[in-house]
Amino acid sequence: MIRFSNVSKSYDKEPILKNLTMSVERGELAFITGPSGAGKSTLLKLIYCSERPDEGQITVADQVASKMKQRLIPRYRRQIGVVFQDFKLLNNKTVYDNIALALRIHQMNSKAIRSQVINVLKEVNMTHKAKEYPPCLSGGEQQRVVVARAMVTKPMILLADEPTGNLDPENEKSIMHLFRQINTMGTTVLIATHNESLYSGSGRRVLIIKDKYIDKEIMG
Amino acid sequence: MIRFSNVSKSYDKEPILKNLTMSVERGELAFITGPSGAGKSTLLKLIYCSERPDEGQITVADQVASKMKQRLIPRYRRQIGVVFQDFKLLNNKTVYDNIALALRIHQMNSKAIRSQVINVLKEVNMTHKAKEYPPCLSGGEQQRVVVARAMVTKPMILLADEPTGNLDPENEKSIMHLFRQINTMGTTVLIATHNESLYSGSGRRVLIIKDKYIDKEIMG
Amino acid sequence: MKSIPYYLQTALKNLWIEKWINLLTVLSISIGMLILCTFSVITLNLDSVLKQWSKGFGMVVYINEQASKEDEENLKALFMADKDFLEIKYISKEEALTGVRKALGDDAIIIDEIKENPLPSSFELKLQSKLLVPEYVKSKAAKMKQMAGVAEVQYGEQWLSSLNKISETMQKGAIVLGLAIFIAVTFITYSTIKIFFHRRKEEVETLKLLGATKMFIKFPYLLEGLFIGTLGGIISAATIYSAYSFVTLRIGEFLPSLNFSIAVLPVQAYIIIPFAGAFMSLIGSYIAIGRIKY
Amino acid sequence: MKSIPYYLQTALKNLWIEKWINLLTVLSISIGMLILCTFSVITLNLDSVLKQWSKGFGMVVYINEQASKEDEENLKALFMADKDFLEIKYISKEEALTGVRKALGDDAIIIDEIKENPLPSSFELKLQSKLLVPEYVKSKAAKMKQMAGVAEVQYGEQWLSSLNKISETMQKGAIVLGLAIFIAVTFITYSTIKIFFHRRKEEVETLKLLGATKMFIKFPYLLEGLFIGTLGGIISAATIYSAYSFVTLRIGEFLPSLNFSIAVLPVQAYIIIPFAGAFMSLIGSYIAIGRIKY
Ligand SMILES: Nc1ncnc2c1ncn2[C@@H]1O[C@H](COP(=O)(O)OP(=O)(O)OP(=O)(O)O)[C@@H](O)[C@H]1O
Ligand SMILES: Nc1ncnc2c1ncn2[C@@H]1O[C@H](COP(=O)(O)OP(=O)(O)OP(=O)(O)O)[C@@H](O)[C@H]1O
Ligand SMILES: [Mg+2]
Ligand SMILES: [Mg+2]
Repeated sequence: MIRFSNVSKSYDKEPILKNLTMSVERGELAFITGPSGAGKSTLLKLIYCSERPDEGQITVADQVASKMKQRLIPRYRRQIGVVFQDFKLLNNKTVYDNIALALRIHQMNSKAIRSQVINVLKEVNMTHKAKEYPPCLSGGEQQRVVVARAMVTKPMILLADEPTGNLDPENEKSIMHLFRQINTMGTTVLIATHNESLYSGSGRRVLIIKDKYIDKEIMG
Repeated sequence: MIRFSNVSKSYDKEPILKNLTMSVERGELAFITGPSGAGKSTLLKLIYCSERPDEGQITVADQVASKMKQRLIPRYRRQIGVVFQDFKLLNNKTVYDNIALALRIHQMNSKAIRSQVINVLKEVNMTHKAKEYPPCLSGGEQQRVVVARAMVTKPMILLADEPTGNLDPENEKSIMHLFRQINTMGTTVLIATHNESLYSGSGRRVLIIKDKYIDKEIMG
Repeated sequence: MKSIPYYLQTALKNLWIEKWINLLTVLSISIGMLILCTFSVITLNLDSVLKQWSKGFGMVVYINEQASKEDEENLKALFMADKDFLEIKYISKEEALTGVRKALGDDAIIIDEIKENPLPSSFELKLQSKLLVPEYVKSKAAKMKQMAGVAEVQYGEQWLSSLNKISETMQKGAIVLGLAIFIAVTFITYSTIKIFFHRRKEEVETLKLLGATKMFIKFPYLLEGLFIGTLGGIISAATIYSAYSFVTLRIGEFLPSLNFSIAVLPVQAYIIIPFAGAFMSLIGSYIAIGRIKY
Repeated sequence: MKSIPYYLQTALKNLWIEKWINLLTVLSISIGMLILCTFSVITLNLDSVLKQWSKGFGMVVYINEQASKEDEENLKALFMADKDFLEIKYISKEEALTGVRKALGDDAIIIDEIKENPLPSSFELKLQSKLLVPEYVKSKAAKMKQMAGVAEVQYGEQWLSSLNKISETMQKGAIVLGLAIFIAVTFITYSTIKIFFHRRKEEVETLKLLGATKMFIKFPYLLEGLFIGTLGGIISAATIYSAYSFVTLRIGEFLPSLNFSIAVLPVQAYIIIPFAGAFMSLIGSYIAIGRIKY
């Protein structure tokens, strides 16, 4: 589903990833970990075409992401749900509208949008805050809204960048449960995190970035 | 040092804290924990006068924070260093300038600023990114800059809101080490977190918010 | 197509959320358009003043002392048939003398002293204003001098050429100034909208990351610009209308003697102005959003 | 005090970081000031045109047919002593006839027919322009009529009163229009700066949380506004200077006959304009930052 072959990426000549090769299979749920600044977010950005690799090839669902044409990017991105590390919520829209926006971009009609949003809000346990604006939410509440927005479109691939950094153990567990659920329904899930408790004992593949490439792979 | 007596706070008639009483002694290092949306950030905001309580009294270093006059707030805040949950870094200033800004607000001269900033950057392991702008930093790197900015002024009180949410275990340890260090030098430290690994085994007081007040207190 | 209600809703919501800034923008735009319209009114009036002036321009054909009544009738018929002339006026010897008497005012006493009226009879001819080109008038005069019974043909040669120069300069000046003001106004609109959209950078960034198409991103902003521009246009049209009524009233009151004729702004203008505002800020918005790059 | 280098540095850095937006702001402001200055120049010129006109205003004192040469000398001496008059010109009977002859142009043939010159000799007096008030001129004329040897005193009564009305209306109009434009320009400046600062909301918020005083927060913005306004002023002063030179040149070239005297903008104006710009946007910035509440 996701395949990196010899991918290198540098910012201002400072190499971040070098000759990175890895793959995530269709229907898999995998983790990426590594110290702060290792390049986890960069790796995810390469997948959703927010950054381009300097070298190497990236294929995602049989599409060559590393050479994606400008005009094809919107449609390509609609296949991918992303939980951004810095949330990227729109401050002038309510929680409801922030999530609905993702479905509007998918050209879904208002009635369908309504039921979908209500469902997903229930799943992340945020129904009571549907009409609030993001600046009025706690850190953890914002994070749950972002998770909801990434899931609501039922994407083929779900990328989650540190999705539980602001969450208490209970919410963490329930979000991880959601990820597993969506995974069993066919979505390929890739989670970047340094939170060992997320992957330890999960029985899933954990890719570890070290020295600018995937140094080793363990079973969580 | 910090004393809440029967403090209540609500947003739009929605009560968040109710009859909360607690205190942190001079020179203590304590934790606050509780589920997402429990009111940890709100409690810290009440301390640094970013929010006002509806009822009750808050005294901080013999000053009545809950009734602080507008014109006294800047000086009051300069006694407190804050690691904000949402970072609040200025995107148009470099890492160096973001940290230096805190000292400039303290009217320190440029020479002294220089050496202090260089020192603190070393301590949070961010010297190599001194000239970068925040949008070019990884989540964890940004968080370390915020910690540096909060510490650099050698404040009387240090408030840290989820200071390790984006950090790998290694960086987490080193930041906690810094907090203990600054604490032994006399600074009162209060850390809001849901990361059990931060406080478990620390031997410090952990205040747990539940049902809108400090339900119980455990030893970490 | 499904998204149109969403676009509208988003545009309206954004307008409302940032209502003060939007009001500032609307007012900036309407001030800009006001300046443009004021300039247009002034130009229109300059033109009408020039037209008034040139209406006064005539050629005078003096009749030979020896010419018969028949010659005069012939000449009149010829001039009547010529489409170049707007007005033809015959002035007899006696009328000429009365004219001089009037012109002299107090000095008219000298006329009482003359023995015989030495003034010739004449035709005063008014040329169509579009024909008031020095070369044309000159050749026309030369041709007429050849006619039977004509003693002399006079026209304000110098005055005509300076009138021409004035009108040319005015036209050039009007074009240059008008263009300058138009650019200025478009620029103000553009810059206001640009600053306005700059603030939405993050929003656009997020929409892009969520997979929105260019159209999806741009449409609400364009609608917003359209609305702001139209409102700006309406406000300036209303202001112009009131200012115009006020000025016309005042001039009529203060200077009835001048009988100043301010060119009336045609009713259509009040419809065109809001459309122009809409058009300008649509263009402005479009440029201001700029190219969206993924 | 220690923070002044920091303020300056921050202001300059911000100016540089947002250079395009700042350029837009500078240009908006300079366009606004340009409009204000253009208006001032036009007003100045209207005034000088009016002055030119009123220079032409004279009183004519006709001498009695029976008056002796001595009477005339006496009158001349009296007029010379009177400080109300700027110019005194004696016109003899012969000069008067020559004048009429000139005025009649082609019709002058009638003068050849007269037996005797019936025109009186006269004095043409020019009043100081500040005395051109209908009431004053009227009483002056009545007084002069009582003098020995004076047959009649004439002055353009109607013309004088309409001149007065025109100048009054123009002054009123200038004040109203000037005020309107001033408000418009200040408003544009304010709104541009307001939008500008709105974008910095987050930055101000963070500074407040870090314990910065109001002064510490505001100072760099005020400096920025000061700089932008000054630059805007300099640009508009430079533009006005070039436009002015260009127009003066052109009018001299196209219409030498008009001898149009455009009021020269005093050199000080070019120094005042940047200061005015600085002042206006300092005020604008100050209002735009608004009250800072902790
Ligand atoms: N736009 C950019 N320009 C320059 N350097 C960048 C940019 N984005 C990221 N970097 C640098 O690339 C490195 C990797 O960043 P990345 O965000 O991928 O790290 P990460 O593994 O996600 O870290 P964290 O766990 O802290 O989020 C960091 O050192 C960061 O400073
Ligand atoms: N400005 C505000 N207006 C309205 N409600 C608010 C506002 N700020 C916070 N809240 C609400 O108050 C509650 C407590 O928020 P707070 O940020 O204190 O939680 P927290 O304990 O810090 O949670 P987290 O661990 O997720 O950061 C939340 O439910 C939040 O939605
Ligand atoms: Mg990251
Ligand atoms: Mg919080």
